This record gives sequence, structure tokens and C-alpha cells, in this order.
Amino acid sequence: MVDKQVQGPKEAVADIPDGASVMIGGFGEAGSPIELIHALIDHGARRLTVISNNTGSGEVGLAALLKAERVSKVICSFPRTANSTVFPDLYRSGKIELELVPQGTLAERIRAGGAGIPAFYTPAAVGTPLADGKESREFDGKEFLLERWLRADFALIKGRCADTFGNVVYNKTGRNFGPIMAMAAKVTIVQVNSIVQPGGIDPEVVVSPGIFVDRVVEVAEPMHESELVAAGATYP
Amino acid sequence: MVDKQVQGPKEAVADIPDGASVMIGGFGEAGSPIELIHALIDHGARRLTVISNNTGSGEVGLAALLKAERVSKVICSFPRTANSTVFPDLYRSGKIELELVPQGTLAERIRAGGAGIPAFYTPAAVGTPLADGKESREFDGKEFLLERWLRADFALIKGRCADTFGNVVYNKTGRNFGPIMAMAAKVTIVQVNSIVQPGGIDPEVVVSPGIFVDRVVEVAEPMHESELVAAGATYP
Amino acid sequence: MTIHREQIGRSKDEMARRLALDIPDGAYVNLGIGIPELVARFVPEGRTFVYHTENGLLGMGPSPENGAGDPDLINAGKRQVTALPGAAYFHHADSFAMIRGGHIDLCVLGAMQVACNGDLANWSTGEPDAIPAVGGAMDLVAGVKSVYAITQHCTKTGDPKLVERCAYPLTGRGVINRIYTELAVIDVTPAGFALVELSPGVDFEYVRERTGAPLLRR
Amino acid sequence: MTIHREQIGRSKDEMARRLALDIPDGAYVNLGIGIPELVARFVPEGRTFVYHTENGLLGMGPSPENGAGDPDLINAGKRQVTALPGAAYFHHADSFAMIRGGHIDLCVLGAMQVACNGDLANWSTGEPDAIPAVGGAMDLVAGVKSVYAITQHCTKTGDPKLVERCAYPLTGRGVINRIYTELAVIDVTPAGFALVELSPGVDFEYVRERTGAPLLRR
Repeated sequence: MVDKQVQGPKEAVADIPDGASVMIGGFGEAGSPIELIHALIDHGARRLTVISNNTGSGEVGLAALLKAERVSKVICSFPRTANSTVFPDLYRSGKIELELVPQGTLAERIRAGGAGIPAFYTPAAVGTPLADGKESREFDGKEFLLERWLRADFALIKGRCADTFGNVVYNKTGRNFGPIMAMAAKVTIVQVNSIVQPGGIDPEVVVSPGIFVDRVVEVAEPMHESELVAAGATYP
Repeated sequence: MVDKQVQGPKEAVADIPDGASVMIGGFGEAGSPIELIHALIDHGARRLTVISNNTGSGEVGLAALLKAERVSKVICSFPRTANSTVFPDLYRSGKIELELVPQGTLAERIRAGGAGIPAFYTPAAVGTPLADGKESREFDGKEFLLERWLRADFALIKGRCADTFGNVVYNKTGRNFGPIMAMAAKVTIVQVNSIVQPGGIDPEVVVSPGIFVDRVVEVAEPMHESELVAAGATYP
Repeated sequence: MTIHREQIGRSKDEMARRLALDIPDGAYVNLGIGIPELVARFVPEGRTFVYHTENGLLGMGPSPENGAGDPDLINAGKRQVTALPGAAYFHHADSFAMIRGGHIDLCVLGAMQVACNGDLANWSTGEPDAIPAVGGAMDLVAGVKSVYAITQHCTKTGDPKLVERCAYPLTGRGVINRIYTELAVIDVTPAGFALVELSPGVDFEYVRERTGAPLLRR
Repeated sequence: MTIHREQIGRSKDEMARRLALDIPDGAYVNLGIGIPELVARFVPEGRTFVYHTENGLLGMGPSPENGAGDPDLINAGKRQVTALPGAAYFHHADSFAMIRGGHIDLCVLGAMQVACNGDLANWSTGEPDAIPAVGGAMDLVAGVKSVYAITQHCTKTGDPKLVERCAYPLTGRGVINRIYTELAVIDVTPAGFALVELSPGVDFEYVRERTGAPLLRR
């Protein structure tokens, strides 16, 4: 009996301990698992390392998690938004550590973590300050940087539909980091608009095969970050 | 105007020169682009380097290409079949060079070629004869081998359906090496059962985005290698 | 908000239109955030460009009609867009495989500084209290076949953006092929900046004076 | 063709059935070609195993009814199979990401030799005129969480397959966790081979004599 469905966001994140590393899907609000993030705020785990492309906007979702001072380090490519001062304030006051990674290198490091590739070479960032302290090497007359895999204890992801085996499909550009984070985390938790029985998703169109997914939770009508921000919402 | 459709297999392979490196999709007969391979035999290019998981069965398709002595080197993981003596005979008589690569390393080297990753580390083959001459390195207390990307001049692939922009979907386990070879070749040629207009494939289910595909050719009713072999067929 | 200042040379729209003329039919194109986004408005007649956005879409179309957007369908600038017939969605590692693997034909980026050896600085002023944010720019310049910069010729304070050597932290070394400003189109060549074309009504000396490195007239 | 010889211990089917008892409910399992394939016939009641085949399918089912097969739906042994409800197809790089990335719980492989330090040889006799062919075995042993060997205890000529040190070229170093033969179930421990269980009607001395390295009785 394989059944990965859990009751709700609260149950889904209940065992995330203090100090855990957590990958959080999404690019801006697209694919951001806002209900799982809010459940993580309620849950209360602290000293988290968050791996995510951005740092959230307004004071909901990822920005709210930062605002609640649950995160000691962020690994991301773009921690600036027009709509949030949460990260900048924490960063300038020394309350949060930042590891800035070019977006493609971030994606490839996560994918490498999931694929069991401990290190790889990339041309991105050669000759820039982000190459400082990194090993470089020439192949075929061109310079590349050595980059290590990224893995995490948990991944929080948003999809469109899952079956109870954990097979997931996504919605449009909400896919972004979801499939690779699912591969790279020890425990992958996916919120979806609907959960179906095995057979309910065509095996040809599955994007994240169930082997990469540990828990699925139904959030039939997820909130939209941009609407919450426009309304001036805060969480909790 | 983007229209990647070409008239037939003959036109699709007409510019493959002597000495070209050619990735050929398929795992056994599943996904093997047999009509493209036969067109390549008719075309006559010689001294090819073929990158493919196997070496064909019987005396049709890939085995027929080898039998016609068009291939000087094969890079593959499993050049043995119950149903063919073509490769063994060529190999024992010194008429063909073999680079044997573990299947996962072969897949990852091809994917790396397509993804612009010149080299990566893998745990596969550590401590085996296939590690001879390879650089190794420890990460987190475990030993890994350095492997280089694989790229090719051409890829010959079989899919189920394509649109004229080159977006491709596959059939079941016929998918295998197709999507990664499409990424790793300068010119990717895909035979499909049917070609549709842009919009005819849901953007959520595209497996090989058109950017990886240069030519699509319709072969409405492709032959099945196992049936040809059972019937004792040979090509040409 | 309107800023009144003397308009010399091309407007931003005209710069974008001029750049679009240099894109061949069928090209796969990635547009950076800001002025580069304007290029999408000016597809020359008879050509099709396929727009890639690094957050996972090939075949990006214009902004949706009011109210028809989907918060899960956005571009790299996090604005809502549409998907054209023949589009495809994919995940971030596949998207940057397209970029790093050399599959994108052209990338158009904004610039803070471009050096005469093709170095680009466009992500950070390097000031100590700035929040560093790089996004996908370093991957784009490292992987895309041709990289064009589109930018005002000088900063708001009148300093040249085309320089001998970038003072700001680099995005990439020797990566820019061509620069489009309101004053001119300029190539980066092994010999340095080389004029391709002056904007209507602009003379060479005017451009040369505002360029921080020698400008060759071919 | 029938080979008549005295049957001591378990048949191949019984070996496969015994192995299946050790697989936990919900496990993701990859079965090698040959005897390992038999394991799929013996899923203990109340458990579900999800079978992975490295050529791109998770959720592999049994062989199709006569005539209902698809030449594009095969397993790693290139035999036609089916896909069960909840299955997924994927490409080869993703498939070996599952293997190398440690996502597969268990892999069952045949063996030519297993050494008491867990070394496995199962791909080549190393003879000069042999056609070398490795397939996915080296990736599987390097990446899968647990690797079980299922094999006859001795070769056809009576030589032990469980040895002090492999004479054949290795597939992987220190990779085998447990061995199932017709005579016994044996663990590979830091101290060497350790008996887990004798097959019905087989005594310890009989196994020990046919094992090429010390066998601990726990």
C-alpha cells in the first residue's frame, strides 16, 4: 500500500526540526507553496537554511517566514523585490546570512544533488566576484568553475495535481524549481490543487515521478501571493 | 516562419558527412529510429562515430549500419545481443573501435553535453577496470570519477508526435535517450508517427522543446526491429 | 512621471526596434528585464522569433488581457505573460541547460558598464550596503551564442557606460558582441569598440566624446 | 531442455520468493536481468513494490497478454512489459538520476562472484575475446541504497561464487549487502560473510564447505 497523501499542510510539515535545510519552490509567486510556508511558520521551526530563488514579497509566504526570524541563512539567486523590505532589513542588520548563487548554477547544483553528482564544472560566473574562492579549471581551452551539489532535508513545492503515489504535474511556469528540488531533498512535500488515484495521471505526462515525492497534500484553492501583497496582508 | 518539417528520411540525413559523430536514440528496439538509420545507410556516409546504448540486433537498423562498415567507432554501454553477430564479428576482427561506458555515465555525459557542463564527477565504475586512466577525487569522504561531456554532430531520434516548431513527445519507454541526445547534438533529426501544427501539443506535456530539434520527419508507420529480425530481414 | 530632457538620437522604443532588425528569422531569443523587454514589441514583418524566459517557458507571448492572466504564468521579470501556440514549459535545470548549452541564439541585456573587451557589468554597483542579486545574468552571458547590450549611452550623471575597463563587479568576461544605445550601434571587436551605425541626426564626434574608450570608425 | 541434477536447497523460484520477503512495503525496486526478474512474481500479501526499470519506467507491471504488447514498452532485459496505474515514463538521464541519486531502495542483481568485503563481479569474465558489455550495473551498485545478489552458490563447475577476493573484473567495490543462494541467505558484514539463514534441509557445514571465504555463524 503506497499512499503519500497527508491530511493538511500542518501535518505535512510537523516534523521539520530546528536547524533543517529546506528547499522552497517557486520563482516569485509562481509555484510558491504559500500554504506550506504558512504551516511552517505556525509549526515554529527555527534556524532554518532556506534554498529558494527569491526571498519573497510583501509580508506573506516566504517573506513572512523570514520576517518571523526563522531563517538563519538563505541560498538564492535574487534576494531583491520591489515589494519587500523584509530581507534587506534582516541582511543589513546582520540577522541573516546570504549565499548568492547564479540562477543557473543554483538550478544545476540542486539537480546534481538529486542526481548523485557531487560536483560539476560550469562557465557561469568565471571572472566575476562570485568566482572568488572557487576552484577553476580549463577544458578545451575555456575556463570553468567547480560547483558542489546542493541537497536539503526537506523540500516544499507546489504542483497542480498529484496521485497518491506522489506523481506530480505542475501549472505553467509554476513548475520552475519544483521538479529538481523534489529530487534533491530527503523529504519532499508537495501541495497540489487536487489529488487523484493512481492511474488518474497519464504516465507520459508525469513531471515529478512519485519516487521523488514523499508527501502530497491537497490545497484546493491556494492563495495568490500578489493578491495578498496588493491587499496589504501579513502572516500570521 | 519556423517550420522544421522535412520531406522524408532521405532529405533529413542528406548532409551527414563522412567522419561525423552521430547519436542514435533507442534502447534495444524501443525508440530506435530505424527509417532514419536505413536512410543513413542509403546516403552512404562513412567513418562515423556512433553513440548509442546498444549495437543493434539482426541485420537491420543499427546492426545493418555496422554491417555495412560505415562505423569506425562505437560509444555504448551494452554491445551484446542474443540476436546479432554483427558487432562481435567486427570487434574481434579489429574493424571497429569500442568505448564502453556505464549506462548511467553515458546518459549523464550526453545530458552534460546538452547542458553545457564540460565535466562532472560520478561514483559509477570507481574501483573497476572502466576507471583505468580516469581522474578520481574524493568528495565528502567518498571516491568519484571525473567524466567529460559527450556532444555529437547529429542525433537521430524517434518520437511519437512533433509539431512543426520541433516540440516532441515520445512513446512509452521509447523515450529513453531521445530527449538528452536531442540536447547534445548540433543537428537533431526526429522521426515521428505524426506531425501537427504549433498548438497541437499541450505545452505542459512537451518532452523535447523545439529549441533542441532541427528537423522533424513523418514516418507514419515505422517498422519494428523485432519483427524484421524474426522474419530474417536484412538491409539494404 | 515625465522627465523633460533634450532627446538626442533614438528613443528606447526606437533602440529596441533597431535591435530587432538584427535578429534573424526563427531565432531563439532571451530578453532581459527592463529596456530589453521592449524588443518583443518590434518583430520585423515576415519573421518569427521564439522567446525564451528562463523561468521555464519557450514561446512566450505578450501580456494577457486584463483579468485573463495566471499568477503561475510569468516572465523572468515576474510579470504575467501568455504562451503562444507551439510553446513548451520545462523546469529550471532544463531551462538553464538551454542557456548554458548554447541553444539560445541571442540574449539582450541591460548594462551598467560595457568594456571595450566585451566585459559586462550589470548586476551590482558593488556598494557595501547594496543587496547583491544576480539572477540568471551570469549564466546567460556565459552560455548564449550572441549577447547584445541595450542601454543609454551614458549614466544619468553623464558618465560613459562604454568604458576602457568596468569599475563595477563583472557579470561576465568578454561576453558582449554588440551594443545598442540611443546614439549608435557599436560592435565589440578584437580591436575594441567599432561603430556600426550612427542614430539619425547624431554625428560621430558626438558619440566618440561620450564613449569612455577609443571608438573605431570602420 | 531439462538438466537433471540433485536439487539441494531452494529452487530459483524459492530463492526469489525468500528474497521478496525481505523487501519492505512501498519499496522502489530495480531488478537485474535473469534470476532477479523472478522476484517480481512473489510480492508478499499486503505489500506493494514499485518496480523501476532503468530504460525509463517506474511502475513496471508483468508481461503483456499475447499480442497486447508494444515494442516501445520494454524492460532493461528488452522484454515487453506493461505499465501499472500510477506509472511514469522518463528519459535516461532522469532514470539514472533516480539510481545514482540514492532514490531506489533496493536493487537485486545476479553475480559471477561476490567477495567477503562486498565486492561484486557480474559483468565480464575478463577473457580477451569476450565482448565487454556493462549496461547499468556499475551505476546501480554505486547508487542504490541496498544491493542484494541472487545467485547459485557455486559455478557449474563447482567453484565457489562467494570468495575471498573477486578474480573477475569488478562491477563495484564493497557494494553487496546480502546474498541469496539456493543454500542460504548470507550478509556481507564488516567481519565478512555472516549466515542469516540456512535453506530448509541444508546444514551449516555443507554451506561453509562451498563458500570460498570464512562464514560466520551469528
